[in-house]
Amino acid sequence: MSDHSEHHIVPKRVYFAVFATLIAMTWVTAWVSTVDLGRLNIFVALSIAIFKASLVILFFMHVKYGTKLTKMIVLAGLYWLILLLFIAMCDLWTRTWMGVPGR
Amino acid sequence: MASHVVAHKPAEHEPVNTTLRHHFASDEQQKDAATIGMWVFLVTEIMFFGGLFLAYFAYRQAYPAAFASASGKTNLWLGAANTTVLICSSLTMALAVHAASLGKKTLLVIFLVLTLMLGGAFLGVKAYEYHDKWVHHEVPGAHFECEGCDDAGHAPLFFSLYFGMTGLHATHMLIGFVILVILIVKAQKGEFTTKWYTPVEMFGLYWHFVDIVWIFLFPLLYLIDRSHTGLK
Amino acid sequence: MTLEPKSFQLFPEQASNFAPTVDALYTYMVVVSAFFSLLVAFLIVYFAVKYRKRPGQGIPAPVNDHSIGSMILEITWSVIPLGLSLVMFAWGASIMFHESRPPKDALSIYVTGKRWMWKIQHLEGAREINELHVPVDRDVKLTMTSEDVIHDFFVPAFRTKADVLPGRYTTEWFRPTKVGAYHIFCAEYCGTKHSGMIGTVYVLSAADYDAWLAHGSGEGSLAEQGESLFNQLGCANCHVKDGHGRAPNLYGAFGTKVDLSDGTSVRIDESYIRESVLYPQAKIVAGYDRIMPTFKGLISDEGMLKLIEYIKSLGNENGANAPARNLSMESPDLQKTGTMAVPMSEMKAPAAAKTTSTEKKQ
Amino acid sequence: MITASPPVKETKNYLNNEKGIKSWLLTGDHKRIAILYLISVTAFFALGGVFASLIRLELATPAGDLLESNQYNKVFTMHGILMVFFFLIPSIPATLGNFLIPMMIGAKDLAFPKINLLSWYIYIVGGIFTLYVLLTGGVDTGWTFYTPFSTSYSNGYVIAAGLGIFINGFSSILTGLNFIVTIHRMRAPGLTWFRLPLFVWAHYATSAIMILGTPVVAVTLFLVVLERGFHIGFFDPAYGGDPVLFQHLFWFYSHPAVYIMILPSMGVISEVISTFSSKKPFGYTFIAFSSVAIAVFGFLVWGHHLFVAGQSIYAGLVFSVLSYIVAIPSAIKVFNWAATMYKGQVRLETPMLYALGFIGLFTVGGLTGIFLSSLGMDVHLTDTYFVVAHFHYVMVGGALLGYLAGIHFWWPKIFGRMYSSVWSKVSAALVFVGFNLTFFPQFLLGYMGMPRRYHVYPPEFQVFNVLSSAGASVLALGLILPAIYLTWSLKHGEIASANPWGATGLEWQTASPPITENFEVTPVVTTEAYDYSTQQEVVHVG
Repeated sequence: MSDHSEHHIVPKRVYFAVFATLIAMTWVTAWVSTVDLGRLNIFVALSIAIFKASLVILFFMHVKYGTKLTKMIVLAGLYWLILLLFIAMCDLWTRTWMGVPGR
Repeated sequence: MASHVVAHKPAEHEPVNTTLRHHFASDEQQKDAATIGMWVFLVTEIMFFGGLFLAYFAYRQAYPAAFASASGKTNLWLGAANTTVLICSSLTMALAVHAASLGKKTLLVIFLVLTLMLGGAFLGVKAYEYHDKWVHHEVPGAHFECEGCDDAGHAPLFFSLYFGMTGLHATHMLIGFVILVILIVKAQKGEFTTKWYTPVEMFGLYWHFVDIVWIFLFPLLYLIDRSHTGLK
Repeated sequence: MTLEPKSFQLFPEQASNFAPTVDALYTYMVVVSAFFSLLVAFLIVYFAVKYRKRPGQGIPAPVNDHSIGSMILEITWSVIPLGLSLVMFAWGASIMFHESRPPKDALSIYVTGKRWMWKIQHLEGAREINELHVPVDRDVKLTMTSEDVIHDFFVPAFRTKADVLPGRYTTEWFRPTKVGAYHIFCAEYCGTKHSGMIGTVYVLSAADYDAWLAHGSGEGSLAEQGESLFNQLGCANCHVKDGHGRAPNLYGAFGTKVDLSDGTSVRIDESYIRESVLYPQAKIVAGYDRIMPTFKGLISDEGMLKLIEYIKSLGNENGANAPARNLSMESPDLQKTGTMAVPMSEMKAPAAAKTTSTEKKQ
Repeated sequence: MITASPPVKETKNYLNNEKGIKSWLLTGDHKRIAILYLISVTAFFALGGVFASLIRLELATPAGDLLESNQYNKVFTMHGILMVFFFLIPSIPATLGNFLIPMMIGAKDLAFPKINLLSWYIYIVGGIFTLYVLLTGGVDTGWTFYTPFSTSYSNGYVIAAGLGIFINGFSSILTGLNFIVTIHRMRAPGLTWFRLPLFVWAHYATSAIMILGTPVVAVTLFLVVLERGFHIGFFDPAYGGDPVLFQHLFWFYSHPAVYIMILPSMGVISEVISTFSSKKPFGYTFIAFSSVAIAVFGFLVWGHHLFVAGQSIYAGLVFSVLSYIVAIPSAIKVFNWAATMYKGQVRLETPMLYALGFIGLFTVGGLTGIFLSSLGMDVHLTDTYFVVAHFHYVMVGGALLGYLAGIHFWWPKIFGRMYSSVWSKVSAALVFVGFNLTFFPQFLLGYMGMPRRYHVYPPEFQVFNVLSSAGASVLALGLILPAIYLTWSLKHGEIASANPWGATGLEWQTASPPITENFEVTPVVTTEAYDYSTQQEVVHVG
């Protein structure tokens, strides 16, 4: 009653390719931070981190070859994290819009 | 819902499967349940760290100057090197799971030991960094000082976040070490076969998750604004 | 006039401009809720009686008709309740927006919550504990802060309440419409004597209010006390009047937007002044360097209010002080709320301040 | 009506197949763990009830003459903590959910039996922490632990209480994890999602909330403990920390937590209404999906607890409109239950009485929530007794009545005994009357402006408070009665058949009480859910 769970063995070269990308990305993000991008700094750093994290999730954690349900659970987890961060930050960002203290 | 009951007994001649628990119908169902259970657990870990990440983003947005200069006090290249160490341990863990699925016992033990050592190296560097901050009084408390920091009044918040997040991450790694040692002992005794290596794979998921948390912690804590605080 | 206990009531008195609208919204909600509660109660009782299992009634036949599902019915009892409740949303939102924008010329009063008492500070220097004297038919704006935990200034008769946060200012405003004495409650749990942190609002007629104000404390108005503190702490050495000092010119600066060194901009209000006094390097004005020492621990909350009041009173460029007292009652033409009531000094100041901070930049 | 039934030959079932304390404390059987939970949850409920009666006694008079101020603060804090974390959240999922979900989906046990037992032990350890706090001096921060009071000014045992709830949180995380994996991967052949009983749908949604919300309150309380111990400055304004950030983190979990409390009850009510109307629930898919919708939307609305707390009004606007949208699935459920009774064969047995009581009171509770979702009205009503009345209508009128309906509905299945239907109907009536007399006057008190957590209040509020305290005694009596006649039924109750109520569902197709493996042979489901036409004649008429 569940779509086939993976018996699929991931070839070693995939692991090494992902490993090399991760290392490269680490040093790229470290170097990029020394360039003054002002407010863009955090977006660049976060997008690199998200890319690295998705590499680890898909290949090292076999989610790419996993069941549909596993993929759904991973997406749900990340969605709820974004929910928590985004909606709470909405309040913090808009606190000074009204110009009246405390409103 | 009256259902006419259909016999569903496993055929007698099947070899008795010792690792299959009584309430599962098949190996595959048990393995699948374990994987989903592990991922649901990792979702709770994501939300657990999520609370801290919200505190981080809230206070970084409120006190950008303090966070930029306080982040400058952390050692950038040591952090990058440490990230590399942790990614290596993630690789060796993945190769360990790979070896377990092919039934190569010795290779499995080697990779598990390598993962343990690389993890230990990572925590060693962290211990050094903590000590370095302790010496420079950069630990929030009575005699906290952050010379050369802009808005030093809010700097303790950054260091509270720094120690809070990396401390929680380190605690998860210590728990990982304990499980890793148990796995090494079991692997050495040859308990894992190609048909049943679920504990190794589940621990692999946990270890990669701990690595992902650090992948986010490194830029957020070390790389806030390195453009004019120089490459210390 | 003391606060004598009232006889049996269902509604607290309507003593402010918000009370009637809030009560009207409450009545609307009660009617809608009563309708739906009674409808559901009636349905389940009626069905329970009408379709009760008669003795000897056989096994129910398999049923797949409208009695087990109908899309139209589902849609109707989703859309209608949503429609009715969105009216509540819109009405409530409009009330809250009205409550969040104190009129410009409102009578400004400072409230400080401290574990288990309300310390109230009038601009003219009058200070009160757990009592608030306000004139009737005048907008009153409370700027509130707390010295320890979170409190909440709640006047049921005015239907308004706002949390009082430590480390921040919060605002609450109302226009009392009925002379009398009303309860003040602390509505956010704050410890042992949370239920003792109560007080009374005395709404006085215009004449009584002036008489009461006249015999206020003699230490001079808040702004004057602020000025002496301003000089005593040495702020005047850097914040020089004509703007050539090592720190931004504060004259006419209150209420204007100013550019910061990190490219963002901020409006100079009570919160920014408080933050810059306690954490001077958090938001440095563009063109200045980070030399201001912190005064954290040196200034009490009352002292901070006095400094703020003094900076507010620094009228325009040539140092003419805006009237430290609130717009006195005598000038009837300024009593009306709305744009007309904006005092002349406020009108000119923003333009002046803009030029000083820009010329500073070159 | 209680007839001492003749001792029948003891058939082998999960209760008597193993004897001795070890067989209970080290069991892997989901049914035995459910009974362990039943006992501990009832104990904590009784303790919480004692504090409730203390509060009502104290508030009978305007002056504070029964308790000192800080004693009263500790009493209402303990009442809050015990009821919320140790009764309402675990009650139905851990007892009825643990017992029934494997049977309802035709499985032998939950996916991870050992983790299920671990969940109970974690619950007990959390309980021990809270009892330690209670015995050594209590905590006076309210169950909400608002900072900076809880971190810097309270002199109660905040650290121990915080750790107790932190640990207890993992118990509900593990229960949620177990349910999700079981429902996904261990359904009997032929049991598709839309043949699942609505009880299972409700618990699936509840487990999703447990998984996604509980960790956030765990880390929040952990930060409160750290802040109180080491002054790390997160929520302390002296260091630039923001107390409103604590409220965001706390309510991100605590609002979905109220859906953890109510959704399982909704699952029970769907089962009970359908069984005692002998009719397929009206709009099955709508009820099922409204459970999931409540779980998902429940995470978007927590800001309505912060309308006056210094949150920006624009965020308040968004939270207010979302709070109205999250109310719609609950409305759909209520209307669908009512419509289920249309053209049914309604039998007013005790579970049905509790279910009808649930629908009436939950509707009032839900609608008063609509009052509090509107910005302008919340400014006047928040932190007053209106809010206290609202959440008691939803928690006691909703969750507790749902729990009682469930206990009375599945009692024959769990223990194989019938209870006295006369006494149970009397107690249901007492609960209904006592509840309304206790909490309806509090709505009026709320609009009059009496604030929450007040130990001393102005004399003009006394009339309603005395009414409320009177009602509380009737409610207390109504709640003590079930404890008596249910334990009595264990020994002397009539032996129950496999399906005493003529209900559908796999759990009714095995013996009462069931064998350890639940089913001799794993059932195969071939028909739609709630098909009453295939029932044999109803054996037991009330």
